[in-house]
Amino acid sequence: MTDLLIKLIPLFPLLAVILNGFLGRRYSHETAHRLAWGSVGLSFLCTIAVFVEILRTGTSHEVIAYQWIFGGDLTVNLAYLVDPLTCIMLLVVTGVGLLIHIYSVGYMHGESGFTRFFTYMNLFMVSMLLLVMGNNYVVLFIGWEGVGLCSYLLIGYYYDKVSAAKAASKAFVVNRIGDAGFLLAIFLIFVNFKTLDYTKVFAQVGQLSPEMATAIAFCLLIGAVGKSAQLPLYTWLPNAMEGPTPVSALIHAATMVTAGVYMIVRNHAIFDLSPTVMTIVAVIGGLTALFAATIGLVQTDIKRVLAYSTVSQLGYMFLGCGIGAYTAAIFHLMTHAFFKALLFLTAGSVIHALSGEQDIRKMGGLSSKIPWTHRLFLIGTIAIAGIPPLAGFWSKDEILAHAFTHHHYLLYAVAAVGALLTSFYMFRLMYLTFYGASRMDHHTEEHVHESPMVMVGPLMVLGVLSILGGFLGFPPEHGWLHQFLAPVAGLGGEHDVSTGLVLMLMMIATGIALLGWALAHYFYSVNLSAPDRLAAKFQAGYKILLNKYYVDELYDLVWVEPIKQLGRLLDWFDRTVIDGLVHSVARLADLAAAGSTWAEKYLIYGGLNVIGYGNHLAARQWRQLQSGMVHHYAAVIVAGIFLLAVIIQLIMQL
Amino acid sequence: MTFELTMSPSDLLLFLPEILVTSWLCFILIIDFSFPRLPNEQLAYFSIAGLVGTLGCLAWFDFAGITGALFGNMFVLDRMALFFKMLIVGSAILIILVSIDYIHRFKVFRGEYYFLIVMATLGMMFMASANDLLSLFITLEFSSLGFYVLIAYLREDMASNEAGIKFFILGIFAAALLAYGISLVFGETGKLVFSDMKMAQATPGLAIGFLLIFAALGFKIGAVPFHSWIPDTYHGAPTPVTAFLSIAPKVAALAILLRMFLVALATFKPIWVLLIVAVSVLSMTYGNIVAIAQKNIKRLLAYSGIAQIGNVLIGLATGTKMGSDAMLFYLLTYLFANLGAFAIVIAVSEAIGSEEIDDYSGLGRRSPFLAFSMLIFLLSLAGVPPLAGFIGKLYIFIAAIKEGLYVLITVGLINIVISMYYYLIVVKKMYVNEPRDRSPLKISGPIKVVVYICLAGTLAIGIYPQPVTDWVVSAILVFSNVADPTASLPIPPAVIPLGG
Amino acid sequence: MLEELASTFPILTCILFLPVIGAVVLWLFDDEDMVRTSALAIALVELALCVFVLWRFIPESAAMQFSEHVPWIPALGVSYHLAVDGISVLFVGLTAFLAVLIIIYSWDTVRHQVKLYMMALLALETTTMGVFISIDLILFFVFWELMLIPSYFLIKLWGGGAERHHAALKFVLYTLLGSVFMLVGIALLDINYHQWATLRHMEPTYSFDLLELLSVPIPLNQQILIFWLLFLGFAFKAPVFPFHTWLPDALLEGPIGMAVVLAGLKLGTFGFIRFSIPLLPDASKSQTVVSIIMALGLAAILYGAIMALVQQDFRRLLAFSSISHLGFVVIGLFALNYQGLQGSLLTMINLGFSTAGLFFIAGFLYSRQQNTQLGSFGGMAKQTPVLASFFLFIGLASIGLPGTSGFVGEFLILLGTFKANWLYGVIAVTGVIFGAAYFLWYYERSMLGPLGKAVKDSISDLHPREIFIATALSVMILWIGLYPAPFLRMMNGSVQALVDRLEHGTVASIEPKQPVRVD
Amino acid sequence: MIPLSAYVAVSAVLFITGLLGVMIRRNFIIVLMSVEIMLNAANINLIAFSHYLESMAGQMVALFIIAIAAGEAAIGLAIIIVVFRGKISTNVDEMNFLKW
Amino acid sequence: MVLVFFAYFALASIAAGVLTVALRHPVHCGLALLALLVHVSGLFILLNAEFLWAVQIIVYAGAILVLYLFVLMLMNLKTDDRYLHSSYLYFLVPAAIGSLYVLTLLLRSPFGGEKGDATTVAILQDGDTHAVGIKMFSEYLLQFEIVGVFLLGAVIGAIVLAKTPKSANREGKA
Repeated sequence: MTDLLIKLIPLFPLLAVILNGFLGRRYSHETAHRLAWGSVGLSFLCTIAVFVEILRTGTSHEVIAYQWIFGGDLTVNLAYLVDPLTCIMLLVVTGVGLLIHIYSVGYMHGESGFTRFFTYMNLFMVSMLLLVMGNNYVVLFIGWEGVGLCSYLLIGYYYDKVSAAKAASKAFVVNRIGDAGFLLAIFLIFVNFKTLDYTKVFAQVGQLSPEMATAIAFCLLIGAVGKSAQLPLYTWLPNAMEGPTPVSALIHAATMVTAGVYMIVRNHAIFDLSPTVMTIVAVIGGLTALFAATIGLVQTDIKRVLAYSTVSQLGYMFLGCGIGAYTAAIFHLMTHAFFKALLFLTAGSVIHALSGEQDIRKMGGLSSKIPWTHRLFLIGTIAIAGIPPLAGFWSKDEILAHAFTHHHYLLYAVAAVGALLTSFYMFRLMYLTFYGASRMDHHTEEHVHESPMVMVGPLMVLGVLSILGGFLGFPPEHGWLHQFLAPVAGLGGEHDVSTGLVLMLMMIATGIALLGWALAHYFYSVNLSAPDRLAAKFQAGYKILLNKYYVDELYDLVWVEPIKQLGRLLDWFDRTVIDGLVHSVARLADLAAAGSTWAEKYLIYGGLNVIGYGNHLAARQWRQLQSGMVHHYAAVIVAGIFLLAVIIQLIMQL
Repeated sequence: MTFELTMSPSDLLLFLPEILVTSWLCFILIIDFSFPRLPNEQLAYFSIAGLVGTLGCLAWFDFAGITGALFGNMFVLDRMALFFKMLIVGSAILIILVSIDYIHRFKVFRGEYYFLIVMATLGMMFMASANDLLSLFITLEFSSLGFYVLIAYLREDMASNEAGIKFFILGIFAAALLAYGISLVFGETGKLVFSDMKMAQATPGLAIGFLLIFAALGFKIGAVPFHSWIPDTYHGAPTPVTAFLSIAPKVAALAILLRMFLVALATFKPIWVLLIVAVSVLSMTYGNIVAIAQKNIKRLLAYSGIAQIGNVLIGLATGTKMGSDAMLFYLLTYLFANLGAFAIVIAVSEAIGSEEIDDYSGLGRRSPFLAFSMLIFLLSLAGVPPLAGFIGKLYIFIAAIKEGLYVLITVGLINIVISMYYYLIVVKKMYVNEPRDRSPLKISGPIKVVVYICLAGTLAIGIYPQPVTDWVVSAILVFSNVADPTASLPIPPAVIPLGG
Repeated sequence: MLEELASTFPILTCILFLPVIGAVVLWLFDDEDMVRTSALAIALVELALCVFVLWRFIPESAAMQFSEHVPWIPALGVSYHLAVDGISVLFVGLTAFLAVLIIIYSWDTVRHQVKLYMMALLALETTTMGVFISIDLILFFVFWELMLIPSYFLIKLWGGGAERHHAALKFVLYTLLGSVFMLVGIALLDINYHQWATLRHMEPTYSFDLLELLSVPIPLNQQILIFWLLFLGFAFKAPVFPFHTWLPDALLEGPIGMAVVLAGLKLGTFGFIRFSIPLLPDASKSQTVVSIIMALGLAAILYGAIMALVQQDFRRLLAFSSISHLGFVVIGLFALNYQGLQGSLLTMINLGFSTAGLFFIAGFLYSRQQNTQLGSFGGMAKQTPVLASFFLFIGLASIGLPGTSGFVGEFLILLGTFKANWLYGVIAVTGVIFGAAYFLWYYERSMLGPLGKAVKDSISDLHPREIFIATALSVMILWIGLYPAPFLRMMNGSVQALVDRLEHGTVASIEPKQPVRVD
Repeated sequence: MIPLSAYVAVSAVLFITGLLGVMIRRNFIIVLMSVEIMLNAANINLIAFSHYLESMAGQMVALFIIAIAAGEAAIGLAIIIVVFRGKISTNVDEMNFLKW
Repeated sequence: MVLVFFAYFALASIAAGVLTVALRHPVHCGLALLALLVHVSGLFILLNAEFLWAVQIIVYAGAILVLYLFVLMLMNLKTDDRYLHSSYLYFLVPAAIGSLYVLTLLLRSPFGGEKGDATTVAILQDGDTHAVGIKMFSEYLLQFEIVGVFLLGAVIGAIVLAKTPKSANREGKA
């Protein structure tokens, strides 16, 4: 029964794909989108059923669909493994996916490629499900590449926009770099274990030499970095925002980009064997978190801000993995899925409301015009900023705490700063978008309207999840989630930590978050009106306010400006150096290709054609022998005889 | 010194084919003189009838295994001789067939044309059985004599005259060389008959003598460096004569070469193998490469003929039975392909009066049949499977590899590629280029017959060569005794590198 | 009833000669539609026969099946020996399949001399079949050479390019150059057999029969000599990296149908796995040979990919990409382990669908824009969505996206190579990245973005016939990609036999029992 | 008694003389004559050998060579007349219409 | 005595040969050839082959040479100033070297073939002519016959080439 359900989970969306893909043109958009979200809903139900089953029995299921690739010592089945980890992922994917599908019905309304959009979305669901459900690396790889393909298709959804097309190709190619690493990892695993099934591999992971473990883990890491947009392969993600907003929400925030984290957690057994790689993971995570956050400070495109924040949040998850807090990583993955999806979708609704405007400098004061969107966005912001008791707080704090209690103080610091920046730029976004005076042009201003129910509905659900989702992991380190994931990810911190410390860390985290908010409030809400108020007030207390201004300027001088500078610098670095690198690689390819074209034309071609040319030449020369004069002929004969005579004499030594 | 000559009727039987042809020769002459108004077709068919009869007689001999030797082995009639005679007579028949329409170009003496053809045939038949130096000289000149006249037969055509005179000068020049060579060999051995010669060690006189003889025979088969008459003569001569020249004398001369090298010179194999290798390499390379630059189809075929002889000589260079089998087989395939090609050349020049390759443009449209047959023949010459030519080349190469003549093989194979190049040039003209006028060509009956015969031969041998291979294998049995080189002579060092 | 029919009926001979006989029959018709229809009918019957063979084929067995053996030239030991085993059986099906598609494609794209075209095409099919099912090396060589003639005419008479004469000549001469050396190699094999046979008083004393030759040990140095001779023949045909220059010309100048055959049917690499490796296992194993060929293969992968990156003409791009793919096949073959061989074999089949499919796409583009230059495309996805989607799908298959046929083969090859030598594996994997790059960039520039200037607004999307072709290919691609089991089962037995053969070498093969000659 | 080698020397010298004649003379008839010289050289050899080797074969060959020479002379001169009719010249090196 | 004769005949024939090749006027060459033939026949006498001597004088000097002279007269050729090829030096030099080479080779050669039955005694017993006759009609009968046909062919050929029949003229005019 359960096995059947498990088999059904990816089957429903596949069915939808086939129907919409081939017959989509035949029937109306309504039918198409009903099929689409209906199928996802069905697999969501199946997931629930399976989940309950697992909760009841606590056993993990392995289901073999059919034998896929085999021969010699290699056997790869198309098979599923459903254990707690998969369950969580399944719930996230199908759940959030369902909501986003429903949302899209409203958002994509009236688009020309409506059916195409849903076909791709369902195709994505299929691949993502394969990714999380596969019981061996090859199936994982199918999903891995499949989601890449779908992200390609969906980023390039507006394919007649050059930027979209380019972004799509870039995403796919950069992903491929990661995939190459992943492939190598798979090969290494096969060479070492003679199998590719998780269970068998992890069973005999013991006899792996540290070096080999490092190699495998490192190759896996390359794959993860590519997929999850970590340093240095994160460049594609911001560009990916060219796609429709629901796509950004589903693929580039909630599910696909977290595949790397899932993969690391799935293989933690291998990673645990290699401290080196663990450190690398942690460092990459930390740096990315900080790095992306700093960039986020200066972005003006609403979706790009969110994109960078996604990168930075993923950094947190990597950090979690790197320091061995796998549960925390998954926990954050889940909560992040909730609130980031919420943020993106609300942003989408904002854009929808402003009929396509994405620049926050042209927004402001929307809170009154689109209240629901505003509220939900606020929830999301608070959640991501890590203010208790919303979801983001618990997961992020757990990672931070884990870092601290396990004495990764430097990483802790980095993460903390990241957290501060996160809350700062999120609230900055909040203020610029919803509060203050409107900076819109009138035309758009008139058309501002709240989104339809079909969009707001899912947003509300997500809002609720963003608020309550955190309690799945409450109390920290010992929450329900930890118990549930224990068989897969192992319990994070075995050694007990004094409750006081935990509380203190929570305090700090909260403080950081609020500090960020305060700063944002100060710069983008209060200080705007300060000068003229000061001018109007009486001279008394002037100094203090002035001092206040000192502080202000001091802050400005000491913090904001440098950070802004740093942000710009990094932004520049991002745009110039890293893209530049990609470009220069392209240049190099051009050069090499040009070179080889030359070689093609002149060396190889000429070399092989020398026969032909040589013949023509020889033909033209040698035919002169046939002079047409008889006595020449006679001479030729005589000469020939002499020649042969000489030969013979040489042989016979006469 | 007393007179002893003992001949029984059974001995005379061995001469039956030659006697038939000789008598037919006289009949032709008599009829031609007595009925001047007789249309030459009938004379042609008359002479064909005689030759067919001869062919039948030869076939009967071969079937019944009637063989023997006369005049102290000066005249041998073994199965090899029979094979070669059949080749010669067969080609003569085909030639007369293709000539029937060509004849009208001769203003006078149309009857004598057939006479001369048949006479040359007779000479070459004797050549095929010649087993001594004297017969060699006489029959060689005998067979040339006919050609001296035939080549210059278009008396008003300067090209024909020039070809005739060139061939004549070089011919008698070669004859002189031959005579001198014979004299030297006779001086060294005191014998004329190949099988009687007992040569202990190689002396300069012997070497030079046989070298001169080889030169004369090489002249006949047109192997480099004795090839120089070939292109001009082929170009100038009446096309049927060219066709005849391109196959029959080569066959006859090769028969003598086989006897000379495998019987008389068996002991000196390591030396002459080297000689043949050199000549063969030269012929193949020169022929193929110069052929590329040709504009006239007859010259092209001339050069390709030189190259083909180079291939045949590979078989001789092996000096084994298998090599000889391969030679015979190859000659048969060459006969069909080459005569077929020439038949088409005649047909085309009858229709459009030109032999330039450019004028073959669009032949594929104007006469699909001719173009297709030409394609088949050229591909067979180039050795493309499954046509006869391929099997022939394969046979020869295997024989050569067995002897380890890798250098020769490599040259030969590269030459196959080169030859493909110029054969394809002709094919391109026929099928790709646009014809100047699209009017379809009309082909006369006899030529059609010849083309059909050659086509059938080329395809049949290619697809089912079994009977032919059996035939040649049995034909060469004479040499099974000398198949392996006698180890008496120490192999000189110069041979080893060539041996690969 | 069906049993003895299947056992006695000379079905391979029918498969072999049906097309050429059909070609002769076509000669009788004058009405062009009549010609087309009957050609299609012949091709379909042929396909049916092949499907029958595939159906009756016993999987998981190394036996030579449907064997037909009659002596042809006993004097030289040449015999008429046809058979299929796990290595060749799939190619038979593939050839018939592609032939049908080509004829359908040519239905209205070939306008002049339709009859000749169809005849040449059918003749080509026969010769190709012959190459795949001949067990006797001379027979194989015969068909190998015969292929040149129809190919020559197809390129020359129906090619689109201005340089087609040159291209055709180049193609023929290069292949010929290679194959003459191959002929020497074959003859050497025969001589070697002859010496062995005469020593043992075995009958026949000469033989070109693969199975006979397999029973004879060959000294290593001679094996290596023969190997290189054969290598030249196959490498020129395949074409392996430095010998490839005829390919872009032939594919660019020749007609699409020819291009499909040239790029879709990997005769050269088939030669390796059919003859070189089983006959000369020790040479194939020897260090120098392997490293040289591996180097060539890897060079081909990267070289082809980099070249493809900058091509402006789609057919040239395809030419180089197929050179790159051939690099994969070659390294897979000479990984000399199970996955490598299996993967290469499967990839050869896949390319028959994906690369050939892309050439059909090129044909569709050609029939719309009269060339395949990048300049004449751009943003066509708007005008021709169906074309664009098939283009994308087949293209992704050719760059080995999981779920398509390309992935299975490529994965196995890479895995095998990695097993053989991790360094080769790592280098080869980089080719995967390039593959994505060149295809997607070309796709982006030709299909996506705003509508190109050269693109007519009246440009039409695929019509049913073209859709049929594309769909048929896509179905096969998906089938192999998602459920390759039937195909793998067919080849497993023979591949296993090959691996054993490689392990033992010829020295162990003195005893009569052979892994490969189970029949 | 004259040594055999003396005859061989004489014949060789004559032979080479004839050879040169063939190669250097322009006049066609003289070329023919040179060939006759070569044949005579051969005859000297043959007869000398047949004398010293005490075998008639040599003489017979010489006899036949003379006969053949006669026949060929007839043909050759006939050809010359034909050509001479065509163009009033007997210079072989003016006949190179056919070449290459 | 014999030696003197031999020396004379040898030197004379060589000289005649050289003259034949070297003289300008074709008729002079013809006469030089005549001298050559006569002196060579002298050598034949010394080798007591008198039948061959007779044949040489009658057939060669009598028939063939007369034919040559006849043709020369027929065409009454002028002596042309360039009677040698422009490029004859290219032939002379290597030919001279080559000839020396051949000469040395030949003189080093033994020519010791095995003896036959025709000893000088046997021949002188009833004459060279008798011996030749016997051989001709016993051993060499076949060749004799062949040469017969050959001469027939020669006659026909000569006619075919040289004769100008009426028909040809008519067609030529028409």
